[in-house]
Amino acid sequence: MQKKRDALPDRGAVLGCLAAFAVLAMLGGVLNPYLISLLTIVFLFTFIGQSWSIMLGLGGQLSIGHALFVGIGAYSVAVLNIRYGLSPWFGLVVGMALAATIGATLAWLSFRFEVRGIYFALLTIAAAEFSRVVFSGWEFVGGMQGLFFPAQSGPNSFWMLRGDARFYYFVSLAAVLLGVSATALIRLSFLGYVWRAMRDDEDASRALGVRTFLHKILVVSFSGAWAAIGGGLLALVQGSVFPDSIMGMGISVDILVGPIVGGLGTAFGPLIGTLITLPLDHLASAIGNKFGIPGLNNVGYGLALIAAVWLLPDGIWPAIVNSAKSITRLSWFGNLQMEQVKK
Amino acid sequence: MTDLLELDGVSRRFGGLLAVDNVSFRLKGEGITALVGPNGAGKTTCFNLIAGALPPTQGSIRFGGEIISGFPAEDICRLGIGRTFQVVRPMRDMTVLENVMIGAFSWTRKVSEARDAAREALDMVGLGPKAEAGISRLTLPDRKMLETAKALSTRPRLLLLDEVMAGLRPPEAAAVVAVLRRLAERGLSILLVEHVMRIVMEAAEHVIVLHHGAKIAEGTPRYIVSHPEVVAGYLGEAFRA
Amino acid sequence: MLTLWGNVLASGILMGLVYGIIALGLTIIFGVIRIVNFAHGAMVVFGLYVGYCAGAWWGIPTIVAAVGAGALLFVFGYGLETLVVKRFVTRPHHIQFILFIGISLVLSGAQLIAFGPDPRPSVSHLSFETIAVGPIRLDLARLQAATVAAVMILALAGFLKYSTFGRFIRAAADNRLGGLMVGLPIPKIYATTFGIGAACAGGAGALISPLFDAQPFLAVDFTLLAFVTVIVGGLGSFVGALVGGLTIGLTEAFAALLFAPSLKSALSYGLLMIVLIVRPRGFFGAKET
Amino acid sequence: MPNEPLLTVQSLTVGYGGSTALDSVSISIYPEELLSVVGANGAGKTSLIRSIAGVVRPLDGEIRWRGVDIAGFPPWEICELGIAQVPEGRELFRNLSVEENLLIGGSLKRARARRSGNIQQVYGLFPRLLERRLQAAGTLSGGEQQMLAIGRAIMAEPELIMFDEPSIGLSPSLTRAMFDIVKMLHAKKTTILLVEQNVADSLSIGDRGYVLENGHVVLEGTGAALLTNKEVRRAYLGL
Amino acid sequence: AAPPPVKVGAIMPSSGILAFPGQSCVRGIDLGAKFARERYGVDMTVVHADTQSKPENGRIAADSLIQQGCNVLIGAWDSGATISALQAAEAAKIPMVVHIASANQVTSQGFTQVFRFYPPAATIVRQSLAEMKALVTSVNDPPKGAVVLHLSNTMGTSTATSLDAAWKELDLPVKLLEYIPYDEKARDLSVEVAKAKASGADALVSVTRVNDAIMIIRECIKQAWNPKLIFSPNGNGVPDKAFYDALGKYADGAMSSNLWYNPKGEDARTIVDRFQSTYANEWLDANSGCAFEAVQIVADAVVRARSAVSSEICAALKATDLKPILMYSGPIKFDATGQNTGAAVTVLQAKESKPHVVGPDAIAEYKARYPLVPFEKR
Ligand SMILES: Nc1ncnc2c1ncn2[C@@H]1O[C@H](COP(=O)(O)OP(=O)(O)OP(=O)(O)O)[C@@H](O)[C@H]1O
Ligand SMILES: Nc1ncnc2c1ncn2[C@@H]1O[C@H](COP(=O)(O)OP(=O)(O)OP(=O)(O)O)[C@@H](O)[C@H]1O
Ligand SMILES: [Mg+2]
Ligand SMILES: [Mg+2]
Repeated sequence: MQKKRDALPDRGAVLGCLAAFAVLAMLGGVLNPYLISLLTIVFLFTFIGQSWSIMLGLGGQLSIGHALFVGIGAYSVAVLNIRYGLSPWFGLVVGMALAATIGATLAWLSFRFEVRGIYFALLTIAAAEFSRVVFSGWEFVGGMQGLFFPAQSGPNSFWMLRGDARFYYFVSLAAVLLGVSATALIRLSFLGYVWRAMRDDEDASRALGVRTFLHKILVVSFSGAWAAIGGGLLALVQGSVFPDSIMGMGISVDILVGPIVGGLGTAFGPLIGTLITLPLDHLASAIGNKFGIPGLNNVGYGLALIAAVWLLPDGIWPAIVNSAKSITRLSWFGNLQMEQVKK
Repeated sequence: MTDLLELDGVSRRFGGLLAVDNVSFRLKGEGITALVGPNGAGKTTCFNLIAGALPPTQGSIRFGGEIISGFPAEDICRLGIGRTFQVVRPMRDMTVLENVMIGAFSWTRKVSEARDAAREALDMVGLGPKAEAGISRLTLPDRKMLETAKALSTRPRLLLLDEVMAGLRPPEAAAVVAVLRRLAERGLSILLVEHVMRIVMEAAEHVIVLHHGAKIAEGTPRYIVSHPEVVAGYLGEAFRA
Repeated sequence: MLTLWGNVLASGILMGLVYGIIALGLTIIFGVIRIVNFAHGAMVVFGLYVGYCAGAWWGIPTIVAAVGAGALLFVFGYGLETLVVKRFVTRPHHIQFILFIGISLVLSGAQLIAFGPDPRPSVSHLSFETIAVGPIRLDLARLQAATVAAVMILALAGFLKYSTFGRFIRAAADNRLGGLMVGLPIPKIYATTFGIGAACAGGAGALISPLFDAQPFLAVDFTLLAFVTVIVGGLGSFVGALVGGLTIGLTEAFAALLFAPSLKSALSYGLLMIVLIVRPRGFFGAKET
Repeated sequence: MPNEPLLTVQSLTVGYGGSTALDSVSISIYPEELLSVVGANGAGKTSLIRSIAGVVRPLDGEIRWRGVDIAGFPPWEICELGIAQVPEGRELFRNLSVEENLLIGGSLKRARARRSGNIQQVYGLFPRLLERRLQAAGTLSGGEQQMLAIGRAIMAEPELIMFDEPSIGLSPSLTRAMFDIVKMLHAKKTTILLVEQNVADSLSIGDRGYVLENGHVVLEGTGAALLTNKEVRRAYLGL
Repeated sequence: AAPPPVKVGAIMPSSGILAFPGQSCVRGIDLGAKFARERYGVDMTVVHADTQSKPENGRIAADSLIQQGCNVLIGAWDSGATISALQAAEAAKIPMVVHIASANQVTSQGFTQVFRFYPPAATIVRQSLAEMKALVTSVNDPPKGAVVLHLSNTMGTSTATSLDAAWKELDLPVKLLEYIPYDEKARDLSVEVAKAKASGADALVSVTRVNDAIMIIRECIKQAWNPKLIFSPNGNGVPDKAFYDALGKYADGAMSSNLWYNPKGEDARTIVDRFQSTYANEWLDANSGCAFEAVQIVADAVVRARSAVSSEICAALKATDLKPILMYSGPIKFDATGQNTGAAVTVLQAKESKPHVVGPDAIAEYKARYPLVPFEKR
């Protein structure tokens, strides 16, 4: 019954996907400002989450320090725009380049010295924290005092990527669409196959001619560059960058919750997951505030996370897909048994 | 003509244990050669050395005349040596077909091309019908055949098969032997690790015997079963008479 | 000048030992169960609060408080393992990571609810006293923590080396399947180990309460600190925890003396990266199994 | 032969994520007998032993020890009943010393009291281990590791010892020595389940034998009978 | 006519790493609202939103409050959240009174809806040093040299930089020997203090949060260093309850300059008492004080505007000229950038486990004790 599991995405699936985004785009016109700015952050975190999810879900490399790449992107945009008045587009490009390079270097160093699995993950934390501290002490990028974008006034400018809340809603929505398509395309290209193979069993795939060393570096720097774009956009939406917030553990953790809850390495998982977890967090804190018990939100959110990994080992999206009637038509969105990420 | 594969005084040491001890042999361009020996004799290690999964501690390995010892596994595979793992290692999260496609990606980047090549390889080992199935559905013999298909999909000139027929009933085994024959006739050279003498006898033109990592005998199957040292060390007393 | 250096050296060593004891729990759990307890920091803070309550409310001496915190956290850890963590031992790292982030959040949130956000300083005379050895002043609180750290590490090492149950724990760490095959009660061993790990975290927390004011959301900082320490020393090794702690302590102390103190953490993270890359398993790293 | 089986396996089914390793296998072992089970790689021999030991949970079927169904018991309880094994791949505690490995083997309630005595017995049996008692198990040679695995099992004073391919990686001489020890234990009235690929030797010392193929029992009989069985000779001795 | 009902949104970091000041602000807001209702008869409802100490949440919080119909916002303590909230306020043209946020950029980035009560670091520092100068010139054995021990975070660095300038500008008779910055996450300041002591200074100028302030005093005691003067411009510690819980008698004599309530102000007493009766074991500190004042500023504007329409409140705020209710400060006026020009600092000194105002003389409860009693003599 699992016919053409690996076939190209059939029209139905693509249409369904486009329809979903069309709906989200329309919502952008009608929703109230609060939901707009909430969803904007959701989308940005989704986008960054997708980059992380590619790296682990396909490439099999766990990063707990993605804030490094996010921060690089954010700072490239902020510095070039604020210090030199350059368009954020330059910042994004530069950020991507930098993040890709840093990612590649980091990966190259670790993998040639056989740093693997959890040790690599810990190395990413170290790298992120290290750069956070460095940026904190670096006057040129504002140090601990951070950098601030001028207030947005006047019409939206696509060229300067500055605009009102709705503007950023559509920008980040577009980013997510980009992310979903990118993920899907990668999954379907030879990279997707090769990376999954490498993740499942590195030595076996080497015996089949997969240049794993190369591909591991590739996937890390690719994911880094991707995350950097998200970081740049996040900086613009926030209007400021501080090392502690943009490069801190906080970001690294926040961005990986969505994909894991939603479904790792799948095209839609990160979106679904973040759409659920992030608003849940805000709901929790709103409730906490209502009862005047700050901290309740942390407890609630924490319990939610535990429940999620306990009850939905593969995440929500695969669960949905599995329960959906025609598994095969959706299967290209993501492999269904995703949890066997190599230790 | 120069030999396809050429091992020259190859040794591999694991800590105290000399798993492969100064082994030398040559393989011709095509045909089936069997590598036999008791458990722990060093057969799989030999494969690992040829395929580049492990570097030899000593000696040189040539493939098609050029030195390959010390090359990383992926390069050796791309030079045309395909291998199977004795302990089967399928990619558990991928379908049978996807598993085999990986091998094809060593010479193409076109997904469609890889898919066709994979189906071809699967049909050849008789797994065609199960192409879309998940790994968990496969029995051990199936898994062994999957290993073979994966190795085949890399379009090798030399195929290293480690106990791929283990657990097969005689008729099944015979079928596989037929497949291997066909491959050999197409100009593929096959090195085969196999415990079941019956299969060795009917499949291989040439047999190499390892014992304690060292080569103790080499020759035609007939010659081997009559070789006293082999009978004593490997085949066991049951073979006397 | 020499006095300054002497004092810096002394405080570096003492602080190093303190870091060692903070990291101990993390290393034990990883060494045996091969799980990285990202909720470690939250448990340390838990201990800090116990130390605070003991000191500020009941005037109990820190040492006693530490024992109490240890006992409390042991029960907590044992329960947590049997009820929750057990199910995640064989799950991939990132799942475990989320699990422990969740646990950490719950703990921090509970602490915020229970004690509010204000820093809670323990009122112990230790906070102010030192003993002078010649020109060198030894900070009493740190001296105590450091001594206990040394003792605890030796005691634990002894327990693991010579007691039967300790042998069980090492065996389980060495070869889980083999343990099952000769009839080791693996679940009990794991739960106990996790309990011990948690107890170490809590005890350490209480022990350092004269040094750090208890505050929720310190969890991440302590987790990171423990990481730096154990990774430099080698995940899963006790001596490693000590040596790692000393390395970091001294690095920080002299960084503060010779360069800008604000570069402290930059240096220790830099050190960490270098160690990770050239010696991934740390100075005394346990072999990957 | 005593008529009451010590252990009966009734239509046991074992599987791993979809693939079945054992398909309703039934086997019985009588007190003090040496039962040898042969089969090719992946036939299901290890799965059989592991499910008896409780390490692998059977999907279906009964495992009766003196009439009590122990299927689903945790391994440590099964060990306390007196069922020990010499596992495939030895599964020693590599970083622990030889002596510690033995001590752990002997720390089951049923045997703890006589632990020190038993250690001396094991050393008597394998003087090589006495020489290396403080050496880390992982640094022993293959043969010595096999001895240690056996010693560790003996420490539990088991009534049933299950050997899983003890001859793997052993030189013929060591293999022979190993078989001698098995015979000796058998002579001491310990019940033995011997799983081997080394078909000729194992069948020749076994009282009875079963032949496993792809998770099914295909043949059963006395060792001698099986050895002369055409099927076996063709399939497993290549004659 | 009674002023129309107005809805005020308060954006604070009530949870997360900044929960400590955040929750203190929340208290100030709530009490401020109660007070304003009585004083101005404004029917004022307050809605709270938590940023969880994350900048990106500033905007979300602001938008959610605006969504709930708030006519004016107050917040958000940390500059990051403030800026991101201001963007929402800007877009919706909702005025936002920034009770606290130190970064200059809050008022320098061209936001039109911002009204910041809190003065920029430079102002605070200059006023603080002026006070310090007055003190050291009035005593007969002034300190010779000072060492600056400061956080390397936003607040710390900005303060330190302006400190340098102001020191020269006012040419204090005390020699500035050394700057020692330390990391916000520092777990141990023994080396820093040892360095400070070794510098030979006899005055310790520090820029701290409460935790570090405690750590520093402890280290001074342990290392037997008895500076004549411990003064912390724009610093926490002396104003905080935890400081006294931790240090007891050792706290006495330490000084800091902060925005603080005016003990001589006519309503101050009653307000403080009400605060105490509402929040038994909390203190009315700079955070809650500024928050309180911010509410009064809003109330005053609403009354003058006679309207709850944001644009008119905004206009009224621009025209604010308010005699401070609680805080010590000049008349509250906002310049073109929205910066309050009136704000002024007080000098506090710890005595008998409470902070007391010792300067400026106009409002001093008593004359500052100098020099510090050596710790071992207490
Ligand atoms: N990675 C390794 N580390 C240490 N020793 C090893 C390693 N790989 C193999 N050995 C040892 O080398 C020897 C030869 O092993 P090898 O797998 O080559 O034997 P084999 O001939 O394939 O046996 P079998 O017929 O059982 O497959 C064995 O003693 C084995 O224990
Ligand atoms: N942990 C496992 N997960 C998945 N499949 C397994 C696992 N262990 C064994 N199998 C499969 O179960 C079947 C029987 O394996 P088992 O090890 O019991 O056979 P065996 O006779 O012991 O083989 P060998 O002679 O190689 O030891 C094989 O197909 C094997 O691949
Ligand atoms: Mg082999
Ligand atoms: Mg087996």
